[in-house]
Amino acid sequence: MSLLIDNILTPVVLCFLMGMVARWIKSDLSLPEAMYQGISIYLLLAIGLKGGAALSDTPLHVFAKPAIATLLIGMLSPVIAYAMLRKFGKRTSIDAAAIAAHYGSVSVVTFLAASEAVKRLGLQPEGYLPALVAVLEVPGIIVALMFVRTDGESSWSKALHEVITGKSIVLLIGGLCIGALCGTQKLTDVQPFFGAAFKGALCLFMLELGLVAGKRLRDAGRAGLRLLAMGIALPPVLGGLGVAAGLASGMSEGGSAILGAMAGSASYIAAPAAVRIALPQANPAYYLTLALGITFPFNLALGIPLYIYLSRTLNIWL
Amino acid sequence: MSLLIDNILTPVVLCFLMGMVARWIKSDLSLPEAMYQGISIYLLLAIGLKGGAALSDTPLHVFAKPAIATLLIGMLSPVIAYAMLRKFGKRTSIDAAAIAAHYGSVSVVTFLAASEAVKRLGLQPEGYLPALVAVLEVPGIIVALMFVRTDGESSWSKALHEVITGKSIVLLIGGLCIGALCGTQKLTDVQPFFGAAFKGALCLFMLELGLVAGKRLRDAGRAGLRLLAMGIALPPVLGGLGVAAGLASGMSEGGSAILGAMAGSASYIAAPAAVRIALPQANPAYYLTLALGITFPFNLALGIPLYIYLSRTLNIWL
Amino acid sequence: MSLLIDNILTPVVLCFLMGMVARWIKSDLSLPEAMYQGISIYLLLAIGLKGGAALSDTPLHVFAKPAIATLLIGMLSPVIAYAMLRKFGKRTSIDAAAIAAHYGSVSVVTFLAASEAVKRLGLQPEGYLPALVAVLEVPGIIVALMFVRTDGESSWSKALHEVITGKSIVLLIGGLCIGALCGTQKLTDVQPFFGAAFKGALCLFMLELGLVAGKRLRDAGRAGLRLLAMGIALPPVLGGLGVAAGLASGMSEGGSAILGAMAGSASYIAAPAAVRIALPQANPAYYLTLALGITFPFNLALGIPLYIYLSRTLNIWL
Amino acid sequence: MKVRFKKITIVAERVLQEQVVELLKRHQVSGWTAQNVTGEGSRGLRASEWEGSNVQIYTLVPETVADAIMEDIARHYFENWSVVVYSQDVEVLRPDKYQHP
Amino acid sequence: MKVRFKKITIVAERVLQEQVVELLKRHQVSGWTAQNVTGEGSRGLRASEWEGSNVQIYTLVPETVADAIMEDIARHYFENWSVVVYSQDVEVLRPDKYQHP
Amino acid sequence: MKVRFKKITIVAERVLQEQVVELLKRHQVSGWTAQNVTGEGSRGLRASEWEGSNVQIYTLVPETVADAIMEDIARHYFENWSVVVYSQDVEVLRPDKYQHP
Ligand SMILES: Nc1ncnc2c1ncn2[C@@H]1O[C@H](COP(=O)(O)O)[C@@H](O)[C@H]1O
Ligand SMILES: Nc1ncnc2c1ncn2[C@@H]1O[C@H](COP(=O)(O)O)[C@@H](O)[C@H]1O
Ligand SMILES: Nc1ncnc2c1ncn2[C@@H]1O[C@H](COP(=O)(O)O)[C@@H](O)[C@H]1O
Ligand code: NA
Ligand code: NA
Ligand code: NA
Repeated sequence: MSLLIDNILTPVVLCFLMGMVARWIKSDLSLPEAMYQGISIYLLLAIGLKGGAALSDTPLHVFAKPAIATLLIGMLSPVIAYAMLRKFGKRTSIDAAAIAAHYGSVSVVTFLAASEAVKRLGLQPEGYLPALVAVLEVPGIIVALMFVRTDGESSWSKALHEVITGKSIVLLIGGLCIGALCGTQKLTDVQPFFGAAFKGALCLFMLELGLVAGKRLRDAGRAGLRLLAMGIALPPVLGGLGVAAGLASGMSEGGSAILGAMAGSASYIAAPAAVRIALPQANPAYYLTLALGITFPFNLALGIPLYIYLSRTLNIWL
Repeated sequence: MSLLIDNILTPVVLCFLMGMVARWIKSDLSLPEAMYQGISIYLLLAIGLKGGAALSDTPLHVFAKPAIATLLIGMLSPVIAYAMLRKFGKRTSIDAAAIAAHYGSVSVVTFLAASEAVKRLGLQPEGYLPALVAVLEVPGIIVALMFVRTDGESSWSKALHEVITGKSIVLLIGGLCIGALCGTQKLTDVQPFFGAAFKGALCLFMLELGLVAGKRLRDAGRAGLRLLAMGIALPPVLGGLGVAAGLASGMSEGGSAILGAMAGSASYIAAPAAVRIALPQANPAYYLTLALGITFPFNLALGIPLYIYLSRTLNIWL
Repeated sequence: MSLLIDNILTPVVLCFLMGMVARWIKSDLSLPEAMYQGISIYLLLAIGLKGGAALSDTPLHVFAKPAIATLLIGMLSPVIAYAMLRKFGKRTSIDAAAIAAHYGSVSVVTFLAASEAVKRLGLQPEGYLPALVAVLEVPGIIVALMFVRTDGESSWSKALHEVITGKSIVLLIGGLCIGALCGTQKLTDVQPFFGAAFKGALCLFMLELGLVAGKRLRDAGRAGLRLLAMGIALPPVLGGLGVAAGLASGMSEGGSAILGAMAGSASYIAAPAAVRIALPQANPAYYLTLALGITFPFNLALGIPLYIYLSRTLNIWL
Repeated sequence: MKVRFKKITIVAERVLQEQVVELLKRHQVSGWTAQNVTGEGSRGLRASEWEGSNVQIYTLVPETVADAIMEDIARHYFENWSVVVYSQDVEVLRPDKYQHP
Repeated sequence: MKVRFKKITIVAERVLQEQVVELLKRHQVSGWTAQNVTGEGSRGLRASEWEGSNVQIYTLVPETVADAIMEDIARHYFENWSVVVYSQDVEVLRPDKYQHP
Repeated sequence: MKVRFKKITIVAERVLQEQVVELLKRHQVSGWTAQNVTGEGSRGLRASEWEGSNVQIYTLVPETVADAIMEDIARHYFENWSVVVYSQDVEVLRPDKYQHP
C-alpha cells in the first residue's frame, strides 16, 4: 500500500494527474505543439545517450540473453494481445491487429516511471535497459500487422519505413550509438543538460500527456466497457510475461520488473503513426483510448507496483 | 542609490532592457510564440513547486495571517485603483474598472524580481510567498469587475471561468499542490530543472517581455499623459498598502517588501484575458500599456527599491 | 590521426552526423522551427554573456590588438574569397560577392567546436574570444557587398540594417554588454542555465543543423564540382590567414587556432539574410550549399585539427 | 460530383476561439478548421501576448446557412472586438458530408 | 495579364502530408503550400498528438487539371481517412509559371 | 449587406515579410493577415532556415485596388524572388471598414 502511494506521490506522476485535472475542469492549459515535440526529442535522445554509455560498459555476453528475451517478448506479446482482443474483446480482425501492434511495442514513459520506482526501492536496475527499449519498439508492430492482409506490398513497406525511420526509433538508436561511441566520460559535458535536467523536463512532458489522456478518457465511453476491460487485463498478462522473461534471462529483480513494465505497456508514439498508415480502416479511437487513456494511467498507478511485486515473488521462487 | 543600480545591474533586468532596446532599433529579434508560452508554463510551475514545498514546512497558524492580509489587499486595491482612476485619471467607469482589475491582481515577474532584490540584500523572505501570489491573483479581478454592470450573467461567469481555469492560476495552484504533497525531499530530482535553471530561463522570458513592453511603450503616447501618470502613481500607493499589510500580519522585513511589490504590480497574464472577455468595451490599449509599458518597468527600476526602503523604515517604527 | 578521431567522437559532432544520416534515410525527424529558433537565441545569448564576463576581466590593451587583427581579417578575407571565386570558381561577379560575404563573416558553431577541440587538448584559449566573434560577424558582409553595384542606396541600407539589427548580432552584442556589466560573479545565478546546460543544448542544435546540411548536401550536385572544390579550398586559405593574424597579434596557440577556425568558416546565420536582401539576383543554392553543406562539415572534421596544427607549427617558428 | 458551397472565414482575437467555434456549432456546421495568424487592422487590440495573436477559423457550409452565420458573427462581435469575416464560393465533393453532423 | 486558375485545398491528417504531396506531384503541379491547422469534423480521428494535428495543403493549377486531382484525392482517401478537399476560382499572373515544372 | 471585395494572397520568402507589408500599406490597405507556411515551387530558394520558411500574407481590398497591388508585387518581386500572388473574389460585411485606414 505504501508502495502504491509512494509510487503516485512523485512530481512526475502528479504532473500527469494535474494535466488530467486541468482537462477535466476545461482549462485552456496546453503545451504548444513545438514544445511538446521538442521535449520528446530531448527525452528520447537523452534516454538513448544514457543507455548507450551503459552499453559501452556491458560485455556482449551479458547483454545478449536479455536482448533475445526482449525480442521474444516483442514477437509473442502481439500474438497474445491479438488472441485476447479477438476472443474476449470481440474486436474485428483489423481492430484487434491495430491494438495488438500497440501492446507489442513499448511506452517509453512507462519505462521511465518504472525505472524511477525501482530505484526508489534501492534496487539497481541494469544500465543497458534503454537499449532493450529500442529492441522492443519495432518487432511487435511488424508482427501484429501480419495478422491482416493489407492492401498490397506498398502500404506494408510504407508502414515499415514509417516505423524504422520514425523519429522515436531514429532518436533512440542514434542516441544509443552516440552514447556507446563516446562512453560515459565524454558525456560528462552534456550531463547537466541530458542527465540532471531530465526528470524536470519529464514533468512538463507528463503534464501534456495528462492533458491528452484526459481528453481520451472523456471519449472512453464510446469505446464500450468490453474494450476498456481489455486495457486493464492486457498489462498484467503481458507484464507477467515480461517479468518472467527478464528473470529467466538472468536479469536482476529490478531490471525484470522494468522489463515487465515495458512488456505490459502500450506504445503511443511509434505505433499509432505506423498503424494509421498500414491499417487506415482500423478505428484510431480504439487504440488511442486504450493505450493512452486506460493502460498508461493503469500502469503508472497500479501496474508498476504489481510488476515489482511479481518480480520479487518470482525471484524468490526461482 | 547604489541599491538602485545594484537592482538594475542584474542579468534579469538587463535582459528586459535589451529587449526594449532591440525593439527600439527595430530588430527582428523575437522569441517564437511557442517558446514564450513554454517558458511561462515552466516559470509558473516552478514557482508553484517551490512555494508548495515551503508551504509543506509552514505551520498553518504562521501562514494564516499573511494569507488573510493578502486577501484583504486583493479586495481593497482594486477599489483604491478604481477610485483614483475615476477621480484623477478621468477614465470612464468601464475603463477604470478594467484597469483596476489589473492592479488588483499581481505580476508574477515583479514578484520574482522583488524576491531576488531582497535576497541580494541578505534578507530571508518567507518561503511560502509564492502561495500568496496564487491568493492574490484572482480576487482583485473579480472585485474590479463588480464596478460595472456587464451584459448579464453569462459574460460574468465566462470571465470567472476564464480566470479560474486560466493557465496561470492552474499552473500556480497545481504546482503548489504538487510541491506540498511531495515536500522538499522528493523534489530534489527535479531541482536542477525547476530550481537551478530557473533564473536563466527567466532571462529569456524577460527578453521577450522587454520586446513587448517596448512595443507598448511606443504606443504609450496615444494613451495620454494623465493615464501614464496613473501608471506611476498607483504602484507606490498600492505597494505601500502591501508593505503595511505584510508587516502588520507579522511578516519579515523582506517578505513585506515583496508583498508590497506584489500589491503595487499590475497583472499582464491572468487579468487581460479575463477583462477582455468580461469588458470587451474597455480599451485594451489603456490597460496593456499601463500594466506592461509603464508600471512593470517602473517597479523593476524604482518600485522595488522603494518598497524595500518603506518596509525597512516602517519596521523600525513599529 | 588520433586528434582527428578525437575531434569527431564528441557528442556535439556525432549529433550533427546523426542529423545527416537521419536526412539520408529520409526520416521525418526534425526540430520544430520554434525550438530551433529558441535554441539559437539561447546559444547566442549564452556565448555573449560568457564573452562579456571575460571581457570585463580583460585590460583594454590586451584586447585591442586581437580586435584589430580580427577586423583586418574581416576586411581582407572577403577580398581573397571574391578573387578566388572569380578566378578559380568561375562565378559571376554577383554570385562571387554573395559567397564572399559568407566567408567574410563567421560561423558561430564552428567557433564553438574549435573552442571545444582546443580545450580538449589542454590549451587555455582567451576568454574574450566570443567578443571577437561579434567583431568578425559584420564587416566581411559589408565589404563583400561593395564588389557589386546594387540597385541603389535603398537596398544597400536595407542590407546594412538587416545585418546590424539582425537577431544574431543583437543577441551577441547584447549578451556581451550584459556579461560585461554584470561580471562573472553576478552571472553565477544564471550559470546553470547558460553555462552548464550549454553543450547539451548545442547537441540539439547540431542535430537540426545536420538535418539541414544533409538536405543541402543532397542538392550539392547541382552546384557543380568546381564550386564544391571552392568550399574545401577557401577554409584552409582563410583559416591560415586567421591563425597567422592571431599569433601575430600576440594571442596564444589555442586562441590563434580558434581565430583560424573563425576566419576559415562561413556564416549561415547573419550573412544569408543580408545577402538575400542586398543581392537577390545571386543564387542562394550556391552560397547555402557551400557554407552549410561543404565548408561547415569540412571544418568540423578536418579544418579544426588543421588550424590547431598550423597554429602549433607557426608558433614554434615564431 | 462537385457542389457549390460557401467557405466562411473569421479572423478574431485568440481569446474568442472557443466562443466562435460554439457559435458555429449552434448553426450546426459539420466541422471547422483553425490556424494561428498574425495581422494588423484598423483596431489592432488584443488581450495580451500571453494569449497569442489572432486566430483564423473557417467552415464549409451550404449556401443557405452562410448568411445567417455571417450576420450572427457581425451581431455578436463587430461592436467591441477585432473581428473580420468574409465568405467565398467553393466547390466540394461529397456534399452530404457537410450536412448536420 | 490575369488568368483564371483553380486553387485546390486539402485538409488531412498530418501523417498523410508526404503522400498527398506525392499525389499532387504525380499530377505535375508546379508547386504546393502547406500549413499546420487544427480542426474538428465528422470523424475527428488522428493518429496521435505526437504526429501533430492536421495539415492543410493547397496547389494552384490550370482548370483542366483540377477535377482530376480532386477525384484522385477522393478515391484514395475518402473511405478511411479524415480528409476534406475543395476547390476555388483564383486569378494568377504569369500563368506559364504554373505549367509542368 | 454583403459587398464584393478582392482577397489578394502573396506567398513569399520570410525575409520579405516586412517589405511586402510596407508595399501593401503604400496602397492604403486597411489591414493584412499573415501566417507561416512551407512549400515547394519552381525555384524553392530561401535565404536560410534561420529565417524560417515562407510567409503567406493576404489583404482584403476593394476590387478597384486589387490589380494595382498585384502588378506592384509582380514588378518588385517576380524577377529575383520566390513569390507567388493570386486574387480571389470574396464577400465582406461592413465594406466601409476596409477603406483607407
Ligand atoms: N483588410 C484586411 N485584410 C486582411 N486582414 C485583415 C484586414 N483587416 C483586418 N484584418 C485582420 O483582422 C484582424 C482584426 O482587424 P481589426 O478589427 O481591423 O483590427 C487583424 O489583426 C487582421 O489579421
Ligand atoms: N465543414 C468543414 N469546414 C471546415 N473544415 C472542415 C469541415 N469539415 C471538416 N473539416 C476539416 O477537415 C478535418 C477532417 O474532417 P473529418 O474527416 O470530417 O473529420 C477536420 O479536422 C477539419 O479540420
Ligand atoms: N502551384 C503552386 N501552388 C501553390 N503554392 C505554390 C505554387 N507554386 C509556388 N507556390 C508557393 O510559392 C513558393 C515560392 O514558389 P516559387 O517561386 O515557384 O519557388 C513555394 O514555396 C510555394 O509555397
Ligand atoms: Na508492450
Ligand atoms: Na497588484
Ligand atoms: Na570567415
